[in-house]
Amino acid sequence: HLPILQWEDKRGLAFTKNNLSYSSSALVIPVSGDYYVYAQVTFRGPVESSHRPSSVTEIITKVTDSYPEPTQLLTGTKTLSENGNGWFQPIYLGAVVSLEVGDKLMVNVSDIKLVDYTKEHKTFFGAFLL
Amino acid sequence: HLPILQWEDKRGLAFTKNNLSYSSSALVIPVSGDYYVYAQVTFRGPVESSHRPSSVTEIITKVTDSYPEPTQLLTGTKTLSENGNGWFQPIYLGAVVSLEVGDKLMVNVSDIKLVDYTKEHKTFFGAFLL
Amino acid sequence: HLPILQWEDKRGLAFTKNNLSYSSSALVIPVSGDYYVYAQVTFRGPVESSHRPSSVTEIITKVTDSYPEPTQLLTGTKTLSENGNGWFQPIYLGAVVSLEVGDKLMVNVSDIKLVDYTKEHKTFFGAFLL
Amino acid sequence: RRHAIPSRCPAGTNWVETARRCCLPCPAGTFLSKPCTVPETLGACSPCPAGTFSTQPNTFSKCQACSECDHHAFQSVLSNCSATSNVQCGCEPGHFRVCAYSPSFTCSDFSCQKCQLCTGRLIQRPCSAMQDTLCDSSCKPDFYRDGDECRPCHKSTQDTCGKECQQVCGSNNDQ
Amino acid sequence: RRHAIPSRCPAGTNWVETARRCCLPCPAGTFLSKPCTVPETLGACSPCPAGTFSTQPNTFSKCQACSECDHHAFQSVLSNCSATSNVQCGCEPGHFRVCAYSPSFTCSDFSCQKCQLCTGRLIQRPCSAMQDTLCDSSCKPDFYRDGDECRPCHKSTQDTCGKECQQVCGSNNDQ
Repeated sequence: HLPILQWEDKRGLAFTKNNLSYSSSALVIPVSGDYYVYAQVTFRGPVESSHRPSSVTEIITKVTDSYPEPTQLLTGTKTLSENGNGWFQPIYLGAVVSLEVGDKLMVNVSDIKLVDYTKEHKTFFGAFLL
Repeated sequence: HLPILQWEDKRGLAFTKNNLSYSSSALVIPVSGDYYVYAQVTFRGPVESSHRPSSVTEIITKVTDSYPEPTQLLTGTKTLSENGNGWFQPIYLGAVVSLEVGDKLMVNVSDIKLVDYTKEHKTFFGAFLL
Repeated sequence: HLPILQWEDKRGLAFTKNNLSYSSSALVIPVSGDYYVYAQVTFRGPVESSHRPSSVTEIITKVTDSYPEPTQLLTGTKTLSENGNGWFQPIYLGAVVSLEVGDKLMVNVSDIKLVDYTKEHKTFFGAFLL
Repeated sequence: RRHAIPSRCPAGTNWVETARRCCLPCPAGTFLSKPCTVPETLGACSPCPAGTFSTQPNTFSKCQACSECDHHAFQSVLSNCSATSNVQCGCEPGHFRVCAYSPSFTCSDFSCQKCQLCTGRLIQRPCSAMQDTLCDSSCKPDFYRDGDECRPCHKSTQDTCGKECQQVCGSNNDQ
Repeated sequence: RRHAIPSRCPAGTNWVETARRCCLPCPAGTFLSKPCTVPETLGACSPCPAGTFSTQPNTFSKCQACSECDHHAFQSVLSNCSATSNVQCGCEPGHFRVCAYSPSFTCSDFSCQKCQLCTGRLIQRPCSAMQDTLCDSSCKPDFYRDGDECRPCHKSTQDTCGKECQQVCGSNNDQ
């Protein structure tokens, strides 16, 4: 599967509460219900080693006890038309999904080296119960 | 008016509840109040017959008994700078709007042939009462 | 600091309620808690006087009594690959942030002349308490 | 309100929140329409409705929605969606697959691009599902090089026939 | 529930909502871990944990998270994050800063671009942190102009040495 992003869950603007916990790259759902799930990833390039990417993709996936394979919940994918010199590009995703207690939410990206991880206000991930 | 998208409201990740119903391409508001309304459309091209589009547009509109004309609530519009070969591009929109019982919400697009309708996690539409 | 946008808070689709008020370009938080804060700015160009911009940026910032400097909460920044002729481009941002009573939320942009302020459904800003 | 995280179910069973007990999974092609009433037994499994599928044993409350092939973008159906498998898409004849992600990942997301025509050249390797045609670098007999194009001799006229063209086509005119 | 907007605190003190009173701010490098119990006094100030900072006196309930330098995109650390200051990033040798916003704003957001090499030209102004190398418009001695490149004479052969080349390198060959 595509690489999974890891997240800071305590320092600065990050926080978890109401038993929504973060462990090994995933938000863990404490109570079944409908959640608004969202994430933004800022991609930027070019970076030394990576080949010239033609597109960037961000996918919010769900891993659940009830099914052995991850399910893609939300996908944002965009071709790059920048020519060579520096480029950067955010992709925001958000929607309501029905989740069960114990479900895990993760963010996958097409190429982890293209993710701008330097500032907490550029790349972020969260969910709240309706 | 611009073409209106049709939506799946039962199968897979799709669902409706709390009397928010879907009928003939529209979400129907069951109770007056403030709703967070959102939609993402993934556009992609080129497609055989369509001319070379210079831009893509997604509009969430409201049809209400109190006014004969649809009202544009949210608009996302972007020029295309991709040169000829395959391109794809999501547009996400979301905001709080005040709605009346019976109001209908729809999603219009600039060119329906450019919409990637193939995967439920790439193009989606929803609303929830605050 | 980057220029701050001013907003309409009464006419058309705009409204404020539950004591969330708007004054001198800022939303003022009436009660401490977690808010989903969002904003979309549609940028467009070229405009006469401005130099050829290579990118556009939108930042939601917070000014708080507890700290003399604004804090960047959410940032959307994108390079422009359009070549010269007319271009337009929305940036949407949204996330949950913990706010204190009296905190002020504002939207900064890289170049105010590039903002399409002509239609309320193209450029908007809001927040709601969870 | 501390919530008891469901203790691990014995191997081969899944925790079903609505019934708050572990049930045996339903077979692929079905979903759990009614949870088991006795722990670690099978609940009621109903077949996936048309347009949905499940490829694995599961305790899903509903099956997954079938994807669709992108007919507007030259995709074709290799196999239809069934209760146990999603639709499989390929490219229409004369097109090849360009994977969205680097080759190391499955090519489930792809676009179909037109195979290039080797006008005036020999075909080294024909277009295939996953690869574009590979054209020979040199021109076919009776074709002369013009930039990176190969043009037929018979279409060349006196004044358009430059150095390259004379070299290739010239001798033909004399015969 | 109408909420009284906190009346302005006396100068030099901040309104602390949790204690509903005005407290003295904690010094930079710390945050307010426990509000003051008596109005306009100092509460408990704790040092910013590793990976966080505060540059100003404040009544923050937690410090700000340190940013990171973008090593993948040729940034280097000028000074590490400390309790009182965020990390300061610069560009690796051989790269210069391109500010994200027009120069009138601080260049906190920037990318690092490779300095251009003045192959075959004299350097008018070397590459610096904030500016690309400025190359001389004319070619160095023993280099001849070829389009907007400068090529070394010694590498030119009889048939590649066009007019420009002969003018510059020609005389050398005779000596």
